[in-house]
Amino acid sequence: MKAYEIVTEPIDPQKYADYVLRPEAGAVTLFTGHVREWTKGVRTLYLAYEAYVPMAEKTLRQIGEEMEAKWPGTRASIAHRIGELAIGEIAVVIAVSSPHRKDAYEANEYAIERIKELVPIWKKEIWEDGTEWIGDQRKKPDVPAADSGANE
Amino acid sequence: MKAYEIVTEPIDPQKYADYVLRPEAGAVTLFTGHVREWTKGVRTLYLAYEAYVPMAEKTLRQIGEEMEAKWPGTRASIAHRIGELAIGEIAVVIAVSSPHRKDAYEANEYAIERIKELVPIWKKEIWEDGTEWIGDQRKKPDVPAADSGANE
Amino acid sequence: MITIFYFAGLREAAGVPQEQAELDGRTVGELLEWIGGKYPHLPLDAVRVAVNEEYALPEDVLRQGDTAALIPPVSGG
Amino acid sequence: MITIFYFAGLREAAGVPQEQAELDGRTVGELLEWIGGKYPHLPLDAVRVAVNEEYALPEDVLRQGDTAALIPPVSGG
Repeated sequence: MKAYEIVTEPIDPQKYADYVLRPEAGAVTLFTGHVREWTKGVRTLYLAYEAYVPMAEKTLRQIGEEMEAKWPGTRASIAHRIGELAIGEIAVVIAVSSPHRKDAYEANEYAIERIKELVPIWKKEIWEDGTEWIGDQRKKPDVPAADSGANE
Repeated sequence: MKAYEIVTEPIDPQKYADYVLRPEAGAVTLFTGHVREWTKGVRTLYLAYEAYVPMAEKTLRQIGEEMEAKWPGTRASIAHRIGELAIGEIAVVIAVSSPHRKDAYEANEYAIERIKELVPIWKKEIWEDGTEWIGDQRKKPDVPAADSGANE
Repeated sequence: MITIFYFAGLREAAGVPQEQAELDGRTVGELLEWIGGKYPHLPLDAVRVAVNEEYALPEDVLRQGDTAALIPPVSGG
Repeated sequence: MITIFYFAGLREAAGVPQEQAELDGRTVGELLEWIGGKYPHLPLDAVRVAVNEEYALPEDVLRQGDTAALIPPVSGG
């Protein structure tokens, strides 16, 4: 595995949690974003993700460097899956370790916000009666994003 | 497993993450607190945890009910290990799922704060040159606690 | 009779994990006075008492068969 | 020559995943004008451009061999 990677196979989150653990870490936070069946009353059958893979891995690594600069002593690892994902499957995993728990929570949440702003990955929702590429048209580059509600 | 439990064997965190996942959950946060080797320049050899087991499980369940009331739609599971734990081993795991990610982060962090206030579990640190029962003497019941720094 | 539990540092300081005492009808506050008299070296300042696995108030009254646990400052997590 | 990548909805709307064009020495802003002229139906308002895998500014100049990727609003996570 790479510490920051785009993958096509199902994600085993424990692998990323194990990667960030060190003797000086007292806390590990692991976030997994899953394909949700119901969003605002509309039933999703499955999702398809596409990425500009080399740039996506580069921007994930950049986010990791931002985290380690903002919360010294943290170590991070992030993976995002692309291709077709069924309900409940993991689209993204973020693992963060730090000596103290507060940093591990904050850095982890920072990472998912930044992913949603920066990383060239696109989600297509497939419903019973159609499909759509999801993208927040209101979102401007490098502005912190609100929860889109599209998934998690 | 029980959703809220005190255990004596090593904790497999994935079991608790799997327990909270449902089709309507878009986000899962998993926190693990680990035995840290170095705290403020003092080297810990291992930790020993003791609990008032039936009351500890009852208060963990109470914390879960508080979380589900404060963040509707979340589901939680918490386990704490007792006995002797080596460096790096998991003392506590908190799994939270929710439709939206913000709730999963907030509820998870709330849980660890409440555990440190409420749940009758005690930690003894064993160093190279002595031992000590850790307890924050300044802490008052039901007042949110600052990060103790004793571990994570 | 009620049953008293001691945990962690209090257990080590009292020298026993539990004992029984004729404190039926007495309050939680009176229980703490009784323990302080019997074990003057116990640090009881920050101790909470749980009766039948629920945190109790000093004015709560103990009844026959109750278990009262002395809860020193907790340090889980 | 530079290489242009189209992703997600833009790829489907343009009908091609990538193409090459003689835009050496032109700016990123001029690239977007060129694309808008060739594919008037492409929604370019919220699109960012990455040159060689880094987000670029409208005034950045394209050079021989560069890859320019059109990045519609992202939706990972």
